[in-house]
Amino acid sequence: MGILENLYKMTAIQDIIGNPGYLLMLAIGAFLLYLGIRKQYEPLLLVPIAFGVILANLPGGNMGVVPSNLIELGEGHTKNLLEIAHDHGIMNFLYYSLIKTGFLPPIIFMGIGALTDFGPMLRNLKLAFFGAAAQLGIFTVLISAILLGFTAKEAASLGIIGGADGPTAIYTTIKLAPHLLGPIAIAAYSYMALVPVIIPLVVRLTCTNKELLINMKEMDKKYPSKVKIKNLRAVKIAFPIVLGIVVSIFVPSSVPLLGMLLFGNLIKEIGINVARLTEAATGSILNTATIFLGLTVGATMTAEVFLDFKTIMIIVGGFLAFAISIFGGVMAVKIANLFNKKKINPLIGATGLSAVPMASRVANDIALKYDSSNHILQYCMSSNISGVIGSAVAAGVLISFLQ
Amino acid sequence: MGILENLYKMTAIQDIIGNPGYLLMLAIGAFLLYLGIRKQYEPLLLVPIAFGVILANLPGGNMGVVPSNLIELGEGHTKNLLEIAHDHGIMNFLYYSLIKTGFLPPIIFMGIGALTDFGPMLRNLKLAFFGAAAQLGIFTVLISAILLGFTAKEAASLGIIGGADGPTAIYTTIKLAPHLLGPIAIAAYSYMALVPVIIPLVVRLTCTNKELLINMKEMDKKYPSKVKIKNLRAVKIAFPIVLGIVVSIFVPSSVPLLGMLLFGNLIKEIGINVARLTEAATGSILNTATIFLGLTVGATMTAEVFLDFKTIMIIVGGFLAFAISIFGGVMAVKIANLFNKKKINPLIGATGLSAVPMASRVANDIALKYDSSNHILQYCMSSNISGVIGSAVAAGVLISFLQ
Amino acid sequence: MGILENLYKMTAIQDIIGNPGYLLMLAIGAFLLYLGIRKQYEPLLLVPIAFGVILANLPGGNMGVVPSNLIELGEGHTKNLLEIAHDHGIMNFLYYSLIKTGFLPPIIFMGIGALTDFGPMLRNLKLAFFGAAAQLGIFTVLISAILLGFTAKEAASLGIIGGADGPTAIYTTIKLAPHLLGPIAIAAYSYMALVPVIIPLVVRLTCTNKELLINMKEMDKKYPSKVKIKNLRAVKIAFPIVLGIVVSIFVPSSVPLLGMLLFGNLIKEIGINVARLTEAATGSILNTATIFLGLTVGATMTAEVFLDFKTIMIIVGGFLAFAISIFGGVMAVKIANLFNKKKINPLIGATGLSAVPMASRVANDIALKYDSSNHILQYCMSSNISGVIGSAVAAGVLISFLQ
Amino acid sequence: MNQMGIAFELLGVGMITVFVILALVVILGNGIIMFVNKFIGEEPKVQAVDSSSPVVTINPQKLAAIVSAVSNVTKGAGRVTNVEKQ
Amino acid sequence: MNQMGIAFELLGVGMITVFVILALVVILGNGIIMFVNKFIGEEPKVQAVDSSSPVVTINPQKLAAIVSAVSNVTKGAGRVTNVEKQ
Amino acid sequence: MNQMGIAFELLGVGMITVFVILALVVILGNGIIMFVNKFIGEEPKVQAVDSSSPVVTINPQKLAAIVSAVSNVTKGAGRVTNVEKQ
Ligand code: NA
Ligand code: NA
Ligand code: NA
Repeated sequence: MGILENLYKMTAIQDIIGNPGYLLMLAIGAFLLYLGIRKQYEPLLLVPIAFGVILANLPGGNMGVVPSNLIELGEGHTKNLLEIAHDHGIMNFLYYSLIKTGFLPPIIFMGIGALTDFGPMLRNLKLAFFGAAAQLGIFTVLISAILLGFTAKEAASLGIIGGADGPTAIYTTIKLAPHLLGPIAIAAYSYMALVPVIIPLVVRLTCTNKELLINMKEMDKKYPSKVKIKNLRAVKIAFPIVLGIVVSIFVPSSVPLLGMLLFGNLIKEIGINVARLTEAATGSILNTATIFLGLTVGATMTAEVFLDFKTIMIIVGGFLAFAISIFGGVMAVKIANLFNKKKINPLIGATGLSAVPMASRVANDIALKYDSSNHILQYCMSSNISGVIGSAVAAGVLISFLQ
Repeated sequence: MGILENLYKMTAIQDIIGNPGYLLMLAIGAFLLYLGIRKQYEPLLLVPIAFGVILANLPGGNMGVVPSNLIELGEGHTKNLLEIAHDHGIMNFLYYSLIKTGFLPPIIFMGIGALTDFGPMLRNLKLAFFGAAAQLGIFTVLISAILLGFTAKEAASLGIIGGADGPTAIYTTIKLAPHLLGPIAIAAYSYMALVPVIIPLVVRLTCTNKELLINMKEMDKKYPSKVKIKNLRAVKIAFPIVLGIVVSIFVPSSVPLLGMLLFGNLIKEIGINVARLTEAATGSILNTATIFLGLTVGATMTAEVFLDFKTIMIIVGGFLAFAISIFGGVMAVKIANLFNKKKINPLIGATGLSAVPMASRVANDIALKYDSSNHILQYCMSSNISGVIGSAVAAGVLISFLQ
Repeated sequence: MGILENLYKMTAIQDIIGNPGYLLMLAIGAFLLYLGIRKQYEPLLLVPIAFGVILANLPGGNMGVVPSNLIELGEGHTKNLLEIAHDHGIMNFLYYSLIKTGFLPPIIFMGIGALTDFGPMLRNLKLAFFGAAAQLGIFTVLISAILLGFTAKEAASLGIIGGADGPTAIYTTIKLAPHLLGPIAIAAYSYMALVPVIIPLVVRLTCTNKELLINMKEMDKKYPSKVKIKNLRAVKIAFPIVLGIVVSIFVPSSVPLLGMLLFGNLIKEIGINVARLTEAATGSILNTATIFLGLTVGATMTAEVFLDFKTIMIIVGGFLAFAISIFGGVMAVKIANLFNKKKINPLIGATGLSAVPMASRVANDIALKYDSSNHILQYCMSSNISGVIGSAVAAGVLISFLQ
Repeated sequence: MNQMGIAFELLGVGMITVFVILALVVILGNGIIMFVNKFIGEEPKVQAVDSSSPVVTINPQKLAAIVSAVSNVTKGAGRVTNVEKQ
Repeated sequence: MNQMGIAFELLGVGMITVFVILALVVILGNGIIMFVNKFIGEEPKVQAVDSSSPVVTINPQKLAAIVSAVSNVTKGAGRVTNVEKQ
Repeated sequence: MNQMGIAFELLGVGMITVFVILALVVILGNGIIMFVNKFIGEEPKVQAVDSSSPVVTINPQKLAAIVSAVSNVTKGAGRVTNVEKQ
């Protein structure tokens, strides 16, 4: 009968039978939801990403992000947003206006900046240096990935997972290899959620008990630092301004990320006079950006794009990038300890990774397990926060050289 | 004198004299404001819509939505948003970016989902079935409208008013007959506000006293249901995920609406871990979307478009669609009662209409008038909420067959 | 060595050496930050503007707004937003979508309307008339600017600074002379912050002690007004509706600004039934708009555009426009006092400038210095608020005649 | 097909689909309940902080007092905005 | 017309318009007040909850106490953000 | 240059840049601290209202009471939403 036939045609049953990849993707979406909801792995991002995966893989729903060659018209021209919405639906409208333009990651950085307190870093400034060594995973995995057949741009996007910073990874990938956005974002946020597993693993393989017992507060008493901060508020206001200008002169392509991070931080530190702005940056703007970032990044993972050998390589490579970055931070501390009397606990190198503030909490827990009086959280936060700056700078270098 | 002449030319007095339709539209806008402010008919939507009507009909104000043929450039191309803003002002910029793209209704559905509690439905699942029968008005009015000379797309947009769901009606009309958006949105929201009048009217014409006295709690005691929910939270989290996937396979074109509704509901049920997202979805996003939806929908009602015979037909047809939907729900209960010992109060069919939660409150009041111990609110909420799903599915069918 | 050479090329050091204007602009940005943070000059706007200046002048950061001829493609066509984001970065994406379209100023006016209480004006309606005379600076500075070689459009944008209303100045400049947006916005907000200096200055030069001692409350007792407001709420709801319609008929081009101002005010006055909308208009929407308005307006001030003789003329002309507007208001009161027995304190003319509510506070302080019992705040608020309407109307006239 | 044909087909397809979907809602809902009952079981009693179900009751006047306190402290410039309708 | 002509015409048109509009503000305002006085009358005394005009006054320290309580309960992760400037 | 050449150059340029920048962070940070210590000096003791550091402590149950009061007054339609995570 005609009606039933038309009814059947309306459904997506035929599509799913024709491409069981859809079912696999739905299962992956459900698994990511499980990780986000039950395991509480970075739920703020993983839940929207997972739901985006599901929406994108409901055939006929018109909610999957289409490859950018369907948007390009040649000669540098593209469809406009009305045409994208009309031809490809609202998810592509959102993706191409908010993500492909590179808009949301700097906006999220503004919110993160307005939630970040540079105080712990300013009180232990020297430790900030270890945020540099913990970018090692980015560049070593980049080299490995090229060896394995990735293009330089793809390899850089894979490597940046080792920066352990979601928006930075997403921004870099948008600029260099947008077709890999889904798996790279998933890997970045998943491994950030797995920091309580990865840091202890690497630390156990690289550090001796004696090193892990180094007590930072005792070291501070023995070798007190000379600088006292008399006016923390003034320092905190001046710091993002000066840092922003100087860093930007050295790595101009990091301005969209670092500039917005420091702007967010500045309005936070100014305080009550611009509290309305800080409230918006950390509230409605950040939350709205998170929803749409998650859904659209998830929606890039259509069966056609995700079920690829590169996805597996990204998952493996992302893990290595994390591990090598932690290793780099630990080694830098060990080298510093060779030359200084004032010893540093290598856990403070491990937190140079970033993944603020979870890495610091994990490191603190390890330290307390070895010596229940060795509270190192405040020290860890210094390299931890500087690790955010470090990976944004690394991203700037990659974009500047490869774009 | 030259100055006074130029001054007169600057005013809109000449335009208003030339087309008194403007004054009529301003009066209609004022009347809608009266309904929204004084009569408190769905003020959250009617006030912005009414103000949009006024703004659009101030000649020279450049705030009326222009027909889409002024936006189209041929060959599937349209003006871009900068060109629209430049040529037609900010209201068209908003309308074409937020409404014509189909963006806002799913966003509002996300907020509604995050405000909806599926609990009452899950506790009385069987009653959810009556949300299906109460879509009857949609399809019968569609047929009548075609008989009266509407095109199929226009008739479907008219019929969907009988789904008693504002965003669904707007979404369907955007997709099928955007030139009728204004009157259809007004009719949908006005009749939703008139539910306390329409439901008693239809119920009085179709139900006997004996039926209205059916006491649901006593029935539950006599014929207890076997299923107990041991872990409501887990059920509430699984429900939107499973439902979303299964419904989407059957009616893919309902994904933008239902998918976002269920995403909103999911983040609500996950709770504290993603509370930031829920807060944004139900707060700043929903409120902002409501303001711009209202203003732009109102601004589609320029004198040229609104003062048309079709507007009157939409007002009449919309009422019929509502009434027939309620009738359908009531009849479905009556039929079910023929075959079951466990009788159901027909008011629970009437609330299948949707218009959550007002329909349930109205039905509960009627029941209490007949028997002051017959609290049926929780039962009504089941069919009431399922009526939202029902009309979104009906919209999906219409869009899928007619677009 | 190749690496170091490439490293150097990546930095912006060469650019800064090549064009020391960048350093000057960074210093100007830092100075504006100093004004906003330390001097607390309109920090909500000046801090984002200042940061925008800094971001725009970090060479290679790609955060400066480019001239619109880089966006135009000829024949009324422009690049679309994706192309703008791709070619010129996110700051241009924001500027061209939010500012060049004329979108944000009306949105900010909606928020201001929802924060404005017309009550004081309604209680002293006659004083509202003095908001007209205080627009004198707009048109006199316009004439002077043309004499000094500005085009009519540029001169109008310069003159509108004398309206002492940030969003109005920005909206007018967007429509008439967008290349001057940066300095005009800076001048408007800076002089608004300097109202505590400018008003006393002009008042001292134009008013006698006897005039400043006129006691408004005693005058009210001597010559009581006849009208009593029985139902303030109803009046406050009707006022924005009626005013909006009537003003729009006379000055249609003021609709985007005044219409949104009055819509915001209407939802505020309706109260609890639409509180969600008011909350959005005064909260997330207004705050978000302020951040992006500030950053993008700041980002228009690239070294190439800002370091121009016109900038100095704008700074001088803006001051004159403020001073002449205050003078106009004062003179209007003096003239009115010639013909009426009920004398008016000329400070109430001075506040016709607008710059709500700071102008009123300053005027009240001056009055109290002369007579510590002469509280005139409520009276000042009447002309102060009407000054907002006055400058929006003046902007409408300018746009209507010159665009 | 002519317009009326489409209209009647839509009546058929539409109502069938809606009935099928809402039947699925009932079936899936029951399925989920039974699955959860069997494999996940009872909700743990001690829950995370649930701000939507406070346990202590208090004199409503205290709320007015709070609002008032906010107003006093901020000299009229602040107000409690977020007792929002849900 | 030359630029100066436009400028002087704008001075005339602009100031006339502004004066006319603000005269209309006065006239319409008075008209609305009189219309409301005559046809709508007194505002009902018992109003809906008006959160912007609290009646009870309280020691401002209580606000600090509330903020503190929030801070305690949420272990430093929460804070009262919405005592916002209006 | 071939891909591997680029890769190794990026390793060099990237790590050098990151080290240089974080060295600058340390240097600039110390510079700012010293500048502020010398030219701006101590923070004034009596500060503007700082809502993030309340001084009075209170029984956490009072918070529940407040939430409850809000709930009571608004008959379930309102809730305290803004004890937000930071
Ligand atoms: Na990092
Ligand atoms: Na319905
Ligand atoms: Na003014």
